[in-house]
Order: sequence, then structure tokens, then C-alpha cells
Amino acid sequence: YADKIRIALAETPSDELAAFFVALDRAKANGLDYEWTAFADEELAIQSILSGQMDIGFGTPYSAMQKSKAPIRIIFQLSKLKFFPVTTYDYNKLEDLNGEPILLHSRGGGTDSIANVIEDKLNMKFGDRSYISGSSNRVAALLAGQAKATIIDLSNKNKITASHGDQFHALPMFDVDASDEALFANLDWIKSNSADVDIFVKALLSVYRDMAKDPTMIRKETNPDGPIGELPEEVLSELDGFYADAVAGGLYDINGGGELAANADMEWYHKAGQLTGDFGDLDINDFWYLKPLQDAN
Amino acid sequence: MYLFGYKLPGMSSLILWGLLWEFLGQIEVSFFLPPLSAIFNTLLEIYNSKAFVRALYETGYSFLAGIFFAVFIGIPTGILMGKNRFLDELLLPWVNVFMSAPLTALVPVLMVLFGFGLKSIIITTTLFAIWIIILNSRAGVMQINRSLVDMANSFGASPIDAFIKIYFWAALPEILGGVRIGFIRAVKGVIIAQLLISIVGFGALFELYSSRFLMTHFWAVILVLFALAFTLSELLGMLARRVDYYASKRSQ
Amino acid sequence: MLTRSFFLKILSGALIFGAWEYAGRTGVNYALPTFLESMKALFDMTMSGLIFEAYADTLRPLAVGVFISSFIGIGIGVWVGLSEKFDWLVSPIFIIMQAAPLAALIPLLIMAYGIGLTSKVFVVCIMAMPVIVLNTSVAVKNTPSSVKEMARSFLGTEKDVILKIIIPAASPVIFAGLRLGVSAGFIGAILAELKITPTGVGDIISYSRMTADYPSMYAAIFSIILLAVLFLNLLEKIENFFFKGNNQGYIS
Amino acid sequence: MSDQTTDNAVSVKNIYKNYGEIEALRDLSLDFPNGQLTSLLGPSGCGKTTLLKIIAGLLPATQGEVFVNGSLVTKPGPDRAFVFQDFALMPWASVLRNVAFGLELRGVNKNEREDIAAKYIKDVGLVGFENSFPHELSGGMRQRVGLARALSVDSPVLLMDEPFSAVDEQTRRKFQEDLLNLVKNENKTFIFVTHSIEEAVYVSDQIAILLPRPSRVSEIIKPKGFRNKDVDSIRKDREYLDTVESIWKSLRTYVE
Amino acid sequence: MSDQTTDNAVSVKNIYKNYGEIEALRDLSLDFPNGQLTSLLGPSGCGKTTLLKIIAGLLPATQGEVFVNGSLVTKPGPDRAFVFQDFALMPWASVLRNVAFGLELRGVNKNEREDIAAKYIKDVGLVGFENSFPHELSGGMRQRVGLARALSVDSPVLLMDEPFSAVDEQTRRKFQEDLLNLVKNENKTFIFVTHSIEEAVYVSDQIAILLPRPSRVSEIIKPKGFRNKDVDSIRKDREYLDTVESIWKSLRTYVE
Ligand SMILES: Nc1ncnc2c1ncn2[C@@H]1O[C@H](COP(=O)(O)OP(=O)(O)OP(=O)(O)O)[C@@H](O)[C@H]1O
Ligand SMILES: Nc1ncnc2c1ncn2[C@@H]1O[C@H](COP(=O)(O)OP(=O)(O)OP(=O)(O)O)[C@@H](O)[C@H]1O
Ligand SMILES: [Mg+2]
Ligand SMILES: [Mg+2]
Repeated sequence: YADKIRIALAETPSDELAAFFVALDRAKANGLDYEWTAFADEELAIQSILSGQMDIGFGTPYSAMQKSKAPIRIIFQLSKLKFFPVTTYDYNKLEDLNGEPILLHSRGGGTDSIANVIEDKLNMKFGDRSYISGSSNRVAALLAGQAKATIIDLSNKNKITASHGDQFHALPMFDVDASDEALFANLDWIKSNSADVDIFVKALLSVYRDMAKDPTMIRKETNPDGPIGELPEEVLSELDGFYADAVAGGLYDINGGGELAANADMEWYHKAGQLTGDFGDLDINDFWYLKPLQDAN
Repeated sequence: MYLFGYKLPGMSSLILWGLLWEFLGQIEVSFFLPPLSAIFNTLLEIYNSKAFVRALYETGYSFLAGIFFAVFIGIPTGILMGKNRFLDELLLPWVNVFMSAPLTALVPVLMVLFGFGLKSIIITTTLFAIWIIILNSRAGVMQINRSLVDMANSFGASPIDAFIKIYFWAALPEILGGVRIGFIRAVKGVIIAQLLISIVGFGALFELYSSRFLMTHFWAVILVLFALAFTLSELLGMLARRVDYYASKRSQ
Repeated sequence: MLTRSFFLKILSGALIFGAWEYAGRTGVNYALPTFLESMKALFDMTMSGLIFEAYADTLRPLAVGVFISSFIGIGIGVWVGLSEKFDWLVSPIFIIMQAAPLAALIPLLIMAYGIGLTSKVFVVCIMAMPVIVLNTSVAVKNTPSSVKEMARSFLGTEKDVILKIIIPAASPVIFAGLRLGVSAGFIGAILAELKITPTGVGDIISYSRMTADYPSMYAAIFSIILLAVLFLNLLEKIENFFFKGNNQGYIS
Repeated sequence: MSDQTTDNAVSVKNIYKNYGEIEALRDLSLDFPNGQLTSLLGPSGCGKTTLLKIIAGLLPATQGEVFVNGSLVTKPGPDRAFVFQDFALMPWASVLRNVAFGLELRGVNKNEREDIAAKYIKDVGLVGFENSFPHELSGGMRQRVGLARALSVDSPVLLMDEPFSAVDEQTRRKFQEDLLNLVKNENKTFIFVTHSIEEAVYVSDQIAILLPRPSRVSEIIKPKGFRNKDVDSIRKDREYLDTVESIWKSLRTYVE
Repeated sequence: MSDQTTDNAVSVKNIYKNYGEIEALRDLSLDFPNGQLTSLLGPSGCGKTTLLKIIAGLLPATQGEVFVNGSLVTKPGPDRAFVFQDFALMPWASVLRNVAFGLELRGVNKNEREDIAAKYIKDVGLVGFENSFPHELSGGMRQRVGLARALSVDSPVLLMDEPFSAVDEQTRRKFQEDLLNLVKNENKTFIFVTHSIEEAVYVSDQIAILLPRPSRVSEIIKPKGFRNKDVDSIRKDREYLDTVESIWKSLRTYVE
């Protein structure tokens, strides 16, 4: 008999978490008892795991793992860093942004690291970086004419290019395999609750695989009384479109990331400056605990 | 405020502002500002949904608990500080510290101490409300007419008696002013706590609606909050008017 | 007794910082650095000049915002306290401002005022102004009427009565509000830097949190609190300097 | 109103004053001749303060009119200065500032008004307390601050509400002398509320005796000649004692 | 201290009191015999209120001791009631509650204390104002509320700081009679501050004349016999006038 596992979400339940909750429901059917708490941001979720108040968290705690030396390990990649530079028609390729101001999420955050890597790869330099958190807020700033270029997530990119395609377009971008969101927990906890973790990981994998075949299964399988089912109709009606786009855009890895993702992450976050030290010294086992995923596969 | 000899209730000016809002909404100055009527429609749609009722309950509960502590700790603390030099010297620097600390930044510490649950939310709410209550009570007490204190003492008032029957009443206009503002701040506090600590209650609805740009939903929740703040503030305002008759008659 | 109060401050400081150090050392939370680690980070920042650069950025919207809020806030507060009509018309606005969850409104501000200084000043004002206005109006309503009568009989103009009677008489409560307003302004400045564009101290906080450099984060928070407390003490000195007779000392 | 003669500095015509249910003044009329000192004597709570405030323009009458030097009173004016029964000092201001406050409001510059204030502080015997605050003074000293403030603005009409109630006999005598000098040399008009029949008889040109609430004037007495008598022997002066006694008797009958 | 005899209800020994720089009392000693009325006469600001507050236990002396019925005073006690110079009424409470407040603090139940209060309200002539608030009263009426409050607790020692300064002569006379009845029938001890020499001479068993600040007792005068004389004729009584005159003379010399 295991206690309820406590899951720390990094945002409030919304369309992006629908698949996750479907997986949780499947896991529950297999005997996993859980409760969840939504935190304001990733850092708080990470902190709650660090302090042992929560069991499993949501986020990409690479620098926390390296700095705090706490035995925190990632077990599953939930989504990839699929972000897109969206600009006015003043720019047609990334290189055009050389020296131009750009709007990002937050300093040191995911979009910031994307910008760093773009600079690195294309040997260019953005101008002033301003920060507004939330892709939708950046879209608002774009629409209000406060900025000409930004980096936003997949669903907002699709929305703005659909509604304001005459003003804005997405610039072509190279592929990124690094994680945006991942599931992580304290290693000791993982080991002593391996049964629960296994159920959980299996459920996630099964959902990701089913979803790849039929994105509309998420909407169908969503519990109408659960946190997603309670969302306003306006949000629910967009679920199918969101997951169709996401699957098409490669947002989810049907294998849960694993070693591939781990290596991509280390390379990415090192390049982006969140992991420090010599790249050769980074050890995959300091960041990932691969066993549950390997077992499930 | 009187109009044609009728006393207008305190909140009635809101009708004016509401009309202005409706007008701005109708001429579509910004999609952030939908017409008030649309917001009310949305409110009617969602007010008995499960999510809304739960949010109302969660928010109401933490709010009431938060202001309960703010009032019952804040007023006595403020009075004691105004009265007792030792306590004041001991506490005032810390009152200043907590007051000026960005509460956002203190929240992580709170979470370490009290966990992520309701307790932290209640404490954050209390922290939003309590400082103005303390400071106003203190200011009120420090300007009490000394003769009144002497009078109570000369009749052998016990400290408790003096506290309840003199200090509290003599400083009541200031205290009520503080409590009123404290309550209004607590409304904000409870939402911020719900956003910062764990996203529950109205905080969760906010986050969701604003990130999805469901503007009418978003404003509907805000309206509910404003209504809450107003009702409380008006209730206290009514109380305050009952002491107005002597507030300005206190000689120094 | 300056020495005693100073001693008390040191003592209570030592207690709290000791507790912090202890909590940091026991490692209840990886995210809580010890007091000494934080102080070292602060020292490093000071030596590298980082902190000064940061404050050069932070203080600009803060100073402008606080200045505007104090003057306009007291002005409006006095007016609200004097005129029933004006009270009826505008105090709901300030109650709304006080209760509004600011974080939710920031997108709106950005839409309207961009991501530069103006938005930040606005955030500071929205945070600081309501409490100043509301407290001032309460205090103004409670001004002793016999002193007002005196001023009128000696031909005080409306302006004289306001400047020379009402404001000094209300000053203890106005200052209590001012202190809260100013500290809310500090919070607003940081919030603006966290939420609009990370510059100055807000940037240090958010960046070091992002990179899990917790000592630096706490050092930055500590420095802003320190600054706020120093400023509030200065405010208290000003109050005591201008309205010395109001300070009758402690009762017991 | 053109029927106002300048003989009367202040003239009160058919004043009524109600505080809600309570009728304080009913149809009260009274003239205050120019350059004279008029005392108001009457039972506590009869409306003396009310009348003074109406004359000062601080309180509107329910009905009736007040003229000062022929013009209708609607608000306070530079021609009247008030000594308040409850002193009405500003607790945040020093004695010097409190005394100079009337001048400050009239725009007199700082040096000048402080010089004037210093003179009146000396006159009321508060030298050395210029920088004290009201809460550091005794009751009588506070009263004297209020007195000095009213004197320093040098108005032709002074409205004094029990101005000497809290000072000792000695000081009171001195103030009475000062008052009489002002009446004599500077032609000021005083309206003076007191509860001391002796004082009223000694200093007044005329004494108005007020009825209990709702109040009006029941009698006007014009004592004379006592002012020039020796202060020390007057206490035993027959005529003086008779006048006091007769007022005392008439007051008693009204107050049943 | 065993050398305290019960003849003295209150006994003040070598009291010093400094307010910061200001020396208010210096080495003041004075006995207040049991069942007698002692008046304190002295220039404004000399320290009368200060002395009363020290006796009441409201203010610590800088040096020296006060005994009430043989025991050292360190704090207020039920054996002493105070009438404040500035009335000290609670603006938020009705006249009835203000008067009953002393009893309320002593835990008397509501009905009983309101009955007692009603009686004293009647005694001071405020019937009909039970439910008024202090700001609706005139100065003299407020003073009477404070008086009624002190009387209602029925303490053996009454400390009265200029209790009649704001009431009219007629009321004052009545109160003086009431006071004397209390002294005579109930064996109460009164310590009475006044500025009226006449009043002091009329009501007192002994009069202590205080020097200007820093104050101590300069002289004790024991007038006698005037109390039983007819109130109306006393104003002209030779002996009475002589006593008043002699005190007046001696006060004048002190106050230069
Ligand atoms: N709180 C205080 N701080 C400083 N000085 C004070 C304070 N209270 C009284 N004094 C000083 O002590 C002296 C005596 O004051 P006290 O009130 O005892 O006089 P008093 O004899 O009652 O005078 P009065 O007849 O005018 O009421 C005064 O000179 C006054 O300035
Ligand atoms: N603000 C008020 N509200 C209601 N009643 C009032 C108010 N002010 C005065 N009164 C009433 O009016 C009457 C006259 O008051 P006023 O102060 O003029 O008396 P007074 O003659 O000055 O008395 P005293 O000699 O005691 O000072 C009193 O009965 C009092 O109760
Ligand atoms: Mg009066
Ligand atoms: Mg006194």
C-alpha cells in the first residue's frame, strides 16, 4: 500500500496538460493514487521537490540539479522545446534579426536559451532582449505593436499566423529535441516507490502512443468531472486542434525521451548556459534516471 | 452624497463608472475591455459551475481565515505598540521589514515553513492585511487624549479593561480605517497567494482565463472579487460612520 | 534612550538572523541559503558594483512613482476626505485599485504603455496610491473640529485650513498610510521588474532564481528590504521633525 | 441694512438657534456698543458659547441676523478674534507657533509675527515656554496661549469665552487690567463670557443676563465707576458688593 | 511606615517632581486631615495638577512618598476618585455611560450602576441629557458629567482639579453646599484645587498656598465658621472679606 503520490504541476491545468491528466486517469485505473497541486511557476515546483513537500514535479530543473547537488532525476520527457520565432514581414529569416530587438519569456528561461543557441549557431547577435512571460502575453504585445519579433510556443504560433497571417509569420527554424517539460523526482523517492513510478510511466507512454495515432482521443478520454473537463467550453473545443497540431509538430516523443532526450538536453542547456563546467564532464546519470522508462519500453 | 434630497448609497457611483465601462466596451477601445453587459452574461453562465463554486469556497475560506487573524492579531499588536515603548522598539523595525518586504519574495520562505497548502495561503492573506491594521492602530493609540487614560487608571481599570474600554474605542476611528483598507488588501492578497503558492481558487481561474484571453470570463471573476471587496468595505464604512460622530470631536 | 533602542534592534536582529542561519544550515530546504552565504553574495555583488548598477535601474521608476503617488495620493485623499461628492465619485476607484490583482492587469498596462519606464511607474503608482488615498481620507475626516473652527475664526482660507490644520492633525495616520504606500511602491517596482521587463534588482532576483543561485537571490531581496526599511525610517524621522508636538510619547 | 448705527460694534437681531431637538437660543437680540466691554452672564448650558460662535460667523443661526459694524455677518472676518472655551490649540505646534498662528493666517511674515507673538507670550507670563508643546503645559497655561493668540491679531472686536476660567486670581487681575487698558486706550470692543459675577461687575460697561435654555436676554445691567477704584479695596466696596448681590439675586430667581 | 496616624487621610512627604528640565515640585510636604476639605491655591502652572496626579497614583514622583490612610501610594486605588481639569470624558459614550464608567470598571452590574448614575446626573442637573454625547454639551455641562462620575464611585478621598471652573455661580453654590454636606455627613476627605480665593475660604477646613514653580507649600490657613453662615449674606461678611483679602495679599507677594 502506497501513500498518495503528490504531483507538483508548474502551471494551472489547461489544454496543454490534458494529455497528462488522461494518463493520470489511466494510471489511477491501474492502482496509482495521486493528488496534484498547481504551482505558479516551474521554480516553485522544483523547490517543492527539493524540500520534499512534493514527490513528482514538472519542469526542466537542470541548473537546480547541478547547483543544489540534490539527488533529483528526470524520468520522462513530457514535451520538447518547440518554440517558433514569429515576426512581422520586415524579417524573412533568422539572420535578419541580427542586431534587432526581440521579446522573450524570461532571462535564463527556455526562449532565452533558444535565442542563445540561435546566436551561437548562426553566428549572429540579437539586439535588446525584453522579457514578457507567457506566450500569449507576447502575442498581445506583438499585436499592440510593442515589438516586432518574438519567440512563442506552437499553439500561439498557429493561432497568430491563422488570425493575423497578413501581419506576422513564423521564420524557419532548425529542429530542437531538448525538453521543455519533463517529469522529475527525488532519486531516493523513485527507488522506494518504483511500483507507482512504473505504473505512471507506463500510463504516460500508452497515452502518448495512442495520441500519436489519434489526437482526438484526448478530448474523448478526458474525464468531464476532472480538472480539464471543468474548463470552459471555449478551451475544450480547441483541444482537438491543439493536439493535432502538437502531434504534427513533433511536440511529444512517443518514447518519453530517454537517453536521446537526455543527451540533447545536456547539449542544449550547456550551450544555453544553464549547465556550467566542461561539457565532457557532464554525466547523464547525474540528470536522468532511465530505468523506469527502459522497463516500460 | 445627496441627490434631490435622497441619500445615495456609497457604491452607487459605480453605476456611473459601469456605464462608462459599457460605453468603452461597446466602442471596442481594446479587446481587453469587453462591454460590461457581456461580462455579466458570462458571469450568469459560470456562477453555478462546479469550478466556480469550488473556487468561491476556497477563496472565501482562506480570505475569512486570513482577515480573522489579521484583525485579531493586528489590532491588539498595534495598540500595544502604541502604548508600550519597549514593545514598539522591539517590533516596529520588524513591522517595517515585513511591510516593505516584497511579499512575493517572502512566499518561498513561507512555503518552507508552512507547506504549500491552505495554511500558507491564509498566512499570506494575513500578511497583506495586517500591517496597515497594526500601523493605524498604533497611530490611533499614540494620539489618544492622555486624560482619558489617566481617568481610566484613576478608577482602577485593569489593563484588560483599559484596553477594551479606552484604548480600543479612543483609537477606533483609526483602527476601523485600517481594518477597512486591510480587508481590501486581503482580497488582493488571497488572489496573489493563490497564484503564487499553489494555483487554486479564483487565482486558478484568473490564470487560466487570462492566459487563454477569455476576457469576459476574466473580468467576470474580477467583478466577483470587486463585489467582495466593496461589500466588506461598505459594511466597515457603515461601522465607521457610526463612530464618525465622535471621531472629529476628540480633543487632543 | 537611543542606546537601549539600538541595543534592542541589534538583539532582535541577531535572533532573527541566527534563526535564518540555523534554518539554512539544517538544510530543511535546498532553496534556502544560510544567512552568511547570502551576506557573502551581497558582499560580492557590492564589490563587483553589480548591485549599484541594478539599483540605478530600479530606483528610477520607484522614485518617480513614489513621488507621484505621495503628492497626488495625499492630494486626492484630502479632497476625498473633504468633499462628500468627490468621495462618492472616486473612492470606489481606489478600492478597486487596492483590490485588483495587479499581476493580472500587467498585460493591459503593457498594451497601453509599452514595456518601458512608463509602465513601471504606473505599476508603482497603482500599488502605492490607493492606501495613501484611503488612509489620508479617513484621517482628514477625523480632524478635530474645534481646531478647524479656530483656524476659520482666525480667517484661515480653505487652503490654510487644509495645509496648516488638517494635514498636521491627520499626519500620524497619513504617515502610516504613506509608509505602507511607499513600501507597496517598493514591491511594485520589483513586481514591475519581474513581470514587465527584468532589469535592476528584479532581474537579479529572477535570474538567480532561474539559475538556482539562491544566495544571490536572497541577497538581492535582502538589499531591497534593507533599502525600504532605511527609507521608512527616514520617513518617520521626517514625521517627527515636522510634527514634533503630535508625538506625545508612549502612554505607559 | 442701513439702520445700523456705528455706535454698536456688534448688533444681534432676533436670533434663534436649534440643535436638532434642542432649542438653545430663542429670539435673542442684543447690542454691543462700540469700545465697550459687554459681559454675558447666564447659567451653564444656556447658549453663551453658541451666541459667541454665531457672532464669530462660525455657526449659522437658525433664524435672525448679526451685524458687525453695520454689515451682515456670514463668515468669520478680520474684525473679530475668538478666545475658545476649550482653548483649541494645535497639539503639533509649539507655543510660539500657536500664538503666532492668527498672524500667520493673515500672511504676516515670520520674523514680524514671531516678534509680536513673543510680546504677547511675555504679557501672559509664558516666557521660557515658547518652544514647549501644548501637552507639556498646565491647564491655565494652555488657556493663556489661546488668549495670547487672540490678542496678537489686534482685532477691534474680541469674543472671549470664559477666557480666565483656569488662571489664578493674581493673573486674572492682571489680565483684567490689561483688558480695561485695551478698552480705554485702543477703543476695542469686548464680548466676554464669564461665570464670575464679581469679575463681570468689575470689568463690564454692561452685563447681559441670559435666561436658561431656550435663552434670551432677561436684563441688562450697566455697572459703573468700579474700574477706577483701587483694585485692592474694591473687594470691600459697599456699592460693588451691592451690585454683585443684586445680580446674584436676580440670577437665582431665573434659575429657580 | 508606622508613624502614619489615621488622622491624616492623605499625607505627602518631601515630594519632588521634574518634567525633564522643568522642576515642577520641590520638596513639597503636606498633610490632609481625615474628613476635611483642603484647598490648594497657587499660581497657574505651579504644579497643583501634578500634585493631585501624584496623590492619585497616576504619576510617579521623582522623589518622595505619598501615604493614603497609612499605606504607600504606588498606583490608583478605589479609595481615591479624581475629577479632571479637562473633564476626560469618553466622546463615544453617552452621558449615562460616562457617569457610570467608574462603577463599570469596579464591576458593578449594569442596572445597579445606571441607577446610581441616574441619581448623580440628577444631582448635577443634567436630567434629560442622559443619552446625549459629550460633544452635544456645553463646557459647563461636560464638567458636571466628570463631577458626577467621580461622585458616583463613593470613594472616601476625592481629588478635584478645578471642578467648578466652568459652571455658573448659582450651580457652583449648589455644588459647594453638596460638597459641605458630604464632608459633614459622610466623613469624606476632599482635596480641592481652585483659583477662587472666595470659594477656598468658604468651603475649606484648610487652605494650602503653593509657591510658583518649583512649588512647595508656603502657608497653611485654616478659615473657620463661614460655612454655617447664611450663603447670601456671607458676601458682605467682614471676617470673610478680611480672610479673602489677607490670602490675596499673601498670594500677591509670592507672585512678585
Ligand atoms: N507632560 C509634561 N511635560 C513637561 N512639562 C509638564 C508636563 N505637565 C506639566 N508640566 C509642567 O509642570 C508645571 C506644573 O504643571 P501643572 O499642570 O501641575 O500646573 P497647575 O498648577 O495644575 O496649573 P494650572 O492651574 O494652570 O492648571 C507646568 O509648568 C508645566 O509646564
Ligand atoms: N453640537 C451640539 N449638538 C447638540 N446640542 C448642542 C451642541 N452644542 C451645544 N448644544 C446644546 O446647546 C446648549 C447651549 O450650549 P452652549 O455651549 O452654547 O452653552 P454655554 O452657555 O456656553 O454653557 P457653558 O457655560 O456651560 O459653557 C446646551 O444645552 C447644549 O446641550
Ligand atoms: Mg460655553
Ligand atoms: Mg492644573
